Amino acid sequence: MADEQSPTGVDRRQFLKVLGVTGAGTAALSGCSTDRVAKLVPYLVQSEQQVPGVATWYASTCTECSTGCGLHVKTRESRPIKLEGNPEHPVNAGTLCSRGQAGLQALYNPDRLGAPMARNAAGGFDEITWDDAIARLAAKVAAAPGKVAVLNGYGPSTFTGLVRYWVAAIGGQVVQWEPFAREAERKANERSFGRTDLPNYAFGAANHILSFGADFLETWGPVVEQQRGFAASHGLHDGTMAKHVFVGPRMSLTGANADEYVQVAPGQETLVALGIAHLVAAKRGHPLAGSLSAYTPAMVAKESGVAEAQLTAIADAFADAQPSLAVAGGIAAQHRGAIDLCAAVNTLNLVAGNLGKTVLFGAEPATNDGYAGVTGLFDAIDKGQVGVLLVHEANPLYALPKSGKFTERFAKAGFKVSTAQVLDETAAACDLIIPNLHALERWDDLRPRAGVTGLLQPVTEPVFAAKHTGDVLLAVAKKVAGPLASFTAPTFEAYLKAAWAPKLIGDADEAWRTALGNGGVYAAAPATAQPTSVSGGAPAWQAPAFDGDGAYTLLPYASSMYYDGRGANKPWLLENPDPMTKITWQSWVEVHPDTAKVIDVREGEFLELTSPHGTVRAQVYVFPGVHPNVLAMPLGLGHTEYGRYAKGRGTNPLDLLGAADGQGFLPYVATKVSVKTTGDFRKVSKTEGTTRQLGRGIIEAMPLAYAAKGMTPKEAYSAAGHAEHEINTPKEIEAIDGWYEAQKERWKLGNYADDATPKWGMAVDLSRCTGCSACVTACYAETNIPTVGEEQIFKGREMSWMRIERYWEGGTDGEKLEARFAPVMCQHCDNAPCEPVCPVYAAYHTPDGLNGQVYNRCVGTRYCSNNCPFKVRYFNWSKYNETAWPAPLNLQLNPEVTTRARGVMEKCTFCVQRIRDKQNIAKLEDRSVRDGEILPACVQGCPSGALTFGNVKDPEAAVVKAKRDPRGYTMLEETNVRPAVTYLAKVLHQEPVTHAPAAAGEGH
Amino acid sequence: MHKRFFLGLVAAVVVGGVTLVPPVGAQQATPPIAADLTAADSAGFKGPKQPILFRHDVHSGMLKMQCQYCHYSVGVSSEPGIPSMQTCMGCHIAVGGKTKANQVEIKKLRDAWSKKLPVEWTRVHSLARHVHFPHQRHIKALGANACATCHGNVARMPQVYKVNNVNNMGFCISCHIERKVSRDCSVCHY
Amino acid sequence: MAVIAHDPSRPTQTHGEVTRDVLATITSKPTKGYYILLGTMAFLTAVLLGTVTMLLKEGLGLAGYAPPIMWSVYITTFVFWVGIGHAGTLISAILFLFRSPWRTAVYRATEAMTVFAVMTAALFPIIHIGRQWIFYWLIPYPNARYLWPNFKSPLLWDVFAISTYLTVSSTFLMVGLIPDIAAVRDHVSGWRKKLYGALSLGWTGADSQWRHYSRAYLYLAALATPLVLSVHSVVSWDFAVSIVPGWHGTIFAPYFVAGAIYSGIGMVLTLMIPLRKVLKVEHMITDYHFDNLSKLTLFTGTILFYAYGMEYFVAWYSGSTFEQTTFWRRAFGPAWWAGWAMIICNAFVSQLLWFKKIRTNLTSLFIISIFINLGMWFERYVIVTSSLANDYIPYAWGQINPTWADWLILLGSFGWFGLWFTLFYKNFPIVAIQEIKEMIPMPRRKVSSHGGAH
Amino acid sequence: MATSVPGVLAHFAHVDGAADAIRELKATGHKDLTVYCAAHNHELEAAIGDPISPVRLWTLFAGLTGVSAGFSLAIWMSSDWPLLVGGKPITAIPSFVVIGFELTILFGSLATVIAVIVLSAMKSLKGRPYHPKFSDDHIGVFVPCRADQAAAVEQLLTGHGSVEVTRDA
Repeated sequence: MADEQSPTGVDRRQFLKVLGVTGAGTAALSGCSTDRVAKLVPYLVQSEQQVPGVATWYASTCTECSTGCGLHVKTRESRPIKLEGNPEHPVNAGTLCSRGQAGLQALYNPDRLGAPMARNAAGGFDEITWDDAIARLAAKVAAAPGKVAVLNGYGPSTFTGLVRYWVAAIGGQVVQWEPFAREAERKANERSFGRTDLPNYAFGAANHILSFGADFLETWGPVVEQQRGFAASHGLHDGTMAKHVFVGPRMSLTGANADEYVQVAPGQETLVALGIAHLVAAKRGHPLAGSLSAYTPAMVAKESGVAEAQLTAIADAFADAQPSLAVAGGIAAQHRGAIDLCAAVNTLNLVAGNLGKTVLFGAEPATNDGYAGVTGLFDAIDKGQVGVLLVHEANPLYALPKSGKFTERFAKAGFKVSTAQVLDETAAACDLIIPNLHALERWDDLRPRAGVTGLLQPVTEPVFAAKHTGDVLLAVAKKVAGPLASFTAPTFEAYLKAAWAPKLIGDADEAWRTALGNGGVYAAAPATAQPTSVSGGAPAWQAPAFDGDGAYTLLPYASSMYYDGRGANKPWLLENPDPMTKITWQSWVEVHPDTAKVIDVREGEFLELTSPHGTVRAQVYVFPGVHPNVLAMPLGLGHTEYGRYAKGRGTNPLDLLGAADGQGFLPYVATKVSVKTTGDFRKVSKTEGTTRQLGRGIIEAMPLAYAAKGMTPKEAYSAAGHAEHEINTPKEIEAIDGWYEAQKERWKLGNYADDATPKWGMAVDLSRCTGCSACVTACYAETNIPTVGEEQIFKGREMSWMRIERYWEGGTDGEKLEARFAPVMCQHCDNAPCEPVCPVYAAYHTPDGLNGQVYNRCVGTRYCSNNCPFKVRYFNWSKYNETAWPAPLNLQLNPEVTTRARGVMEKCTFCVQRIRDKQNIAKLEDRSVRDGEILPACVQGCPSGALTFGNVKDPEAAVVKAKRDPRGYTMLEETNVRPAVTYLAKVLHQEPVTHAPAAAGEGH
Repeated sequence: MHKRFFLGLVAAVVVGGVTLVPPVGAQQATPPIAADLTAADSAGFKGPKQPILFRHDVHSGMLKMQCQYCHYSVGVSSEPGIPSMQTCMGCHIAVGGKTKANQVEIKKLRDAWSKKLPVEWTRVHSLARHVHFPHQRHIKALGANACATCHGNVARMPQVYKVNNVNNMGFCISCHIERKVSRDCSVCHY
Repeated sequence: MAVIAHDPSRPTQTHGEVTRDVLATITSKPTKGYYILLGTMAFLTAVLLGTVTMLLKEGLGLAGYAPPIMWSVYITTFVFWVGIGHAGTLISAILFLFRSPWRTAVYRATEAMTVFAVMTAALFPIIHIGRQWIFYWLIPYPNARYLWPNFKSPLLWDVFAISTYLTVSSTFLMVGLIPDIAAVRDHVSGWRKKLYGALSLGWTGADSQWRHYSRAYLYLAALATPLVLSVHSVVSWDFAVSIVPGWHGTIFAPYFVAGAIYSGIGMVLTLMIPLRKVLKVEHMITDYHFDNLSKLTLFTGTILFYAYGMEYFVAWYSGSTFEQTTFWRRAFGPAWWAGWAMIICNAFVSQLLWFKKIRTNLTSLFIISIFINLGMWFERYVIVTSSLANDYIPYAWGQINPTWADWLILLGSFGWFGLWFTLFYKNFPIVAIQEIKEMIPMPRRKVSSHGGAH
Repeated sequence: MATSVPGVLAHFAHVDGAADAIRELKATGHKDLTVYCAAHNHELEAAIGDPISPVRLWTLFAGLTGVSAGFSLAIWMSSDWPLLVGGKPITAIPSFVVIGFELTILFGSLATVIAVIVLSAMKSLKGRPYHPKFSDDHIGVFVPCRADQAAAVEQLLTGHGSVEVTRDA
């Protein structure tokens, strides 16, 4: 085979040898082709955990960010093929975000390093043996007592403990650091409550949520947990729902999910927070009211431009809703006034009486040294105090702004070692790279919060010949001896188990196995005293300072896919469109439509942004949700290293930022930029055609008042003073129904005769869906959807079976801007228009109500797609199945799902493979499938539980209950295709407004 | 016989047709290196030569071993499973074979085991990738001794050979029609 | 036959001259120009085959397809060529039944055009599908899967319609050729005599042969007439039975048939105007014929004019926002130029033919015919792509830019068509000898006696 | 050329002459004439006066076979492996009309062509003289007759203006 040796030099022969995959296992890899597997290779010794053809699940912990969600790892023939949330785990309770699920593509990333690498004279790298690597490191460490530094990005854990003791023994410093460390909040908490840890926010309990730039649905804090909470309180439940107000300069995904989006210039959030705090305090007669009296609505309105009335209304609602919750922070709010902002919000929570109710301290062990820590380390390097620097799970040379000259300063460290799994910017600047094992290959644990300790266990043999950094440290300790002599554990596994022994109650082995099974030990956070007052009185507000005198404020924000940059090498995250802009594989600069007119640029043109600290070129995306005086750019791309997918892709807004600090955090929103048009144009690689619904009622929404009354969308529509829907008047529907029943009678033939067959259906609650796109990633992972890359996206050839459609409402002539989200997958219509047009029955209706697609029968006429009103069919234009998964990425493929060859149509199957699997199991157990037993990947993966799936013929099924909801409607009802997917209209927290009957903007 | 001809012809065409579908060679993972065994002299028995002349007729026929003893997962999984080297050695650690010929073959096994190398058996039956055949369902429906339905009477085969073209859809369908079970495409194709 | 006596089309010739002149087109030595033409066509055919090979190797990704636009240039060109075919059958069959004498001189050429056009069209559905190598799965044949094709699919109707059309029209052509081939046989020698002898199926023009032949020809015409009307109706249903706004129209069948004949006659003009010069048969194919062809063009063109108007009207009158949006964007959307190209080239240019001056001026007629070909290709392109580009779900809207793979195959198809046509007109009577003769009264002894013996 | 059928072959340049000759020959009891002409000519046809060709029956029956074949094919194949598409009935007659129609045309026209070949072949022209001029501008009339009748026939033919008479005996 051509690529016997994959580019990074891993020899898959070797790999699979250790893996001991059976013929069947390998057979399953290559999907829709009939090339025979010539050989059957038995296991030497049959693992009792693995039955060929049957998935084995292991519990583990996600390390893609510091949240530490619990994992259930699905493995087939010892290969992890999907990551799902661990239902036992208190943080994520069974679901995962896109970034977590994409962890698999870190495990199988083709650019992973397969051996230690040492810098050679030429400045390049040579592969060396592990013994050599350890020897070299030991020598350097022994030579630099007291001058050993470790920059550690891995969270509180036994490993981190080991690092601390190890460094303590040899002498030196350990710096805990990750880019998005929320330092401003810690500082604010220190100021307000005298503690630097972060509280846990009970979104589920809050009746009114007020967010000041905190993107709690995407990138700020434990997003999965917060989404679950948000859905619980903000989703419509027994006639009511929490209200969510978002204050900030850019409508992020969180902002788009707000019932009220208050747009203010960067820095003004503080003012609004104080203004509201003042009103709330006054209303609730809180003593602090006095000290806040300066911030009268009038004053705030004058300064921030937020109307007094609006301010008062929000404040009233906030004060009345008990308990409520105000949150602040996030990258997009990290301006120089960020500490004031967070302090102000602390005050607000205090006066609103939320402390201890929705703001719960004592959850998180404060262990992060933050930006101050890392800059301190670099100062130490400058002072020549660092002889050996070990960078673990961190990439400072990417995540720190260039203007800080960090690369140059880094070079001054004596001996630089990186444990990066992929050659990233920092590793490239090191003298020695000792690639760490991936989280799914190693023994480890992680303590994301007090009481919760997640375990990591190797669920597969190492895919690449990397080595656990813990083992390396211990090995080095043995070589160095002397001060490190006390580290006697033979392996890190042994060290870990030893560390755990005291924790295990009762029979140690038993307890250990249980812990492994549960993925860790979970206890409620120990009750700690909750603060009841803020020190330092009311914070004073002054407008934050900005570097430079450009016309526009630069607003870099954390991308929900690329995050702090570690997502940039994972095709799933690159191809899964950004929830707000729907752009893939790229970074961009968001320009407000009015501003675009002023600058005279259109979408796709390149702008040159210049700040006092640098200049970048970025592609324009005209975005109505951004403040007119602000240019917003996502972080995470613009890598100069980090593998084939990331290297040289997009631009990095950090190049425009100053490193100047003094406050203990990196002020992301602190530069003014001037813009220059370049005239260069390139198509924007977005998956979206048009941003408006054109009054087609694709995503219906209704005011809470009507929803509470139990109105249907149509009733709400009429109640709002619109003329009756012209299509499908009751008469028509009656006629159609009669016809439909008549048709049904004439199906009953062959497999269709049996009425007992189930009929699968789905319900989507749009009042819960936040548009986070986790379902999309789940779909990619489960059903072997190829990622096609930017060039194909330009032609609109993305293959994603499921897409989140985002439509804009209002935003023009004074109307308030709103976003609507809906997941759209194959609707499995009863009267599917795609079926009758297929000349070869490749598209047909299964007896259990699925809209079947038989890949191997498909000849590729593509008529089905033309005739699909939802456009949810995807065609293999080229040999995607040969290009999408460079080895070893292909090892992730799900053997249960045929990979589709060039020239065939594919689409959502409601995860028929999962349906058949459960049916097989049920059959063996002589029972029928239980409701809720079958979970399609998207349903399983939805953090806000917006999706329900089941047998619509079973009156007791959850899906049937959901479908009965009066808010239920089917998309494009007028086409009479009778989808099996019911959408429950989104509920708006707004007063019902009565329009004069007017046609929605049609036809242009 | 007319029909036979047709089926034959069409089957040929189909194979011709589908082999044109690009094999997913790029991601076809290579099976591990097998013990470097010389193909056994299969004494002119029918069927593909195997690295070790494993006598199904002896094990399954004379010794009356249950198929499930070696093909352990056939009742619970879509994959029937093939015996691990350990399973073979379970007996052959003791059983060395009576005749010279047998000893030669068993020695191959023992050598491979001592070298910790798996034996690369030549595949006799294999389904196209786009077909999902749940063995367990068929065992459940037809009983533990149903193997012969598709694989022929292996207990009489010195060396296993293909009795039915299991990769020919007609073979599956005719049986499904006969037994009045579902012919729905999505039962096997997804 | 009195009719013929007053027939302005009657060429002042004798049977002998007809035989001589027509055979001259075959027996005369091919000119250098002919070989150049032949070479060009062969080259373009090679281009076609080359591009198709690339598609087979790399997949349809090479073409400009941009979902949701899943059909584009190939289907457009398919409909285009099928349409071309229709003029031929119309002239040879329908006008035969209508006993319109002016068809005689041109029908052989147009019928040949029909066959080759359909042969060209038939390539495209195969080129267009994703897995070309299993196109035969659309044909109902007993197979190991016990599976049959789906007779509810309009695409299957197409398979039947096109294959029937190809069979019948080529049969029709060959039957008409038999007596002429016999004539050729009698006037050539050597291997050619053998060849044409075999092809003539022992035709001697004996009364026993004419007796059945003349009848059969009538029935063939009678069968071909509904067929030609049905074929493009079926093709139109490929679109009309869908639910795509802009396709889902009851007007489609007549609209497409009219368009087909319109485009076909456009192609006839493009071919015949130069051909009659090259073959020196101006005295047989005269202004009179072109005048009649132009009138037919004008008629069908006017029907198209109406159909276009009606499409837009219905879209507005339906009150369906989907239809309205589609047609709004067809005229003012990103692909407005194609939309207007179609309307101007077809609806408006055809109206010029009201003027006799233009009708009878071959130069202007030739230019117009080029416009017609262009316009009709664009009509299909617009109908196919612009309707798909923006249907129900705005989020999924798209735009398309055809690539070299699209254009080369379109170009190549002309080569493939041209190759066959060029070979044909040099080796077979391009003017129907026996039918012309049928129209020329034979010399009589008793001039007084009225012609005809009925 | 040696021919087995004895008789007289006459060339005519004038259609009325030929027609008259044919009528008179028939009147004088000459059967089984063969009349060659380069084009279908009603005047001659009338003179010969054969009944209308039975080709139409072939066309009719083939057409009927076609329509029934079309429908039965579609109906049987749809129900042989019933697959539900778009909520339509398994046997949806309206959509099978096209198939029925196309097969009608196909069978009909093929049968017609076959009919011409078969029917023409039924009357053997073996051994009857032919001349290339007949596919050009001459009408040929061949009268099978015994040697003793030949003279009379020749005279009759020349009487009607035959430009050339040859006797084959």
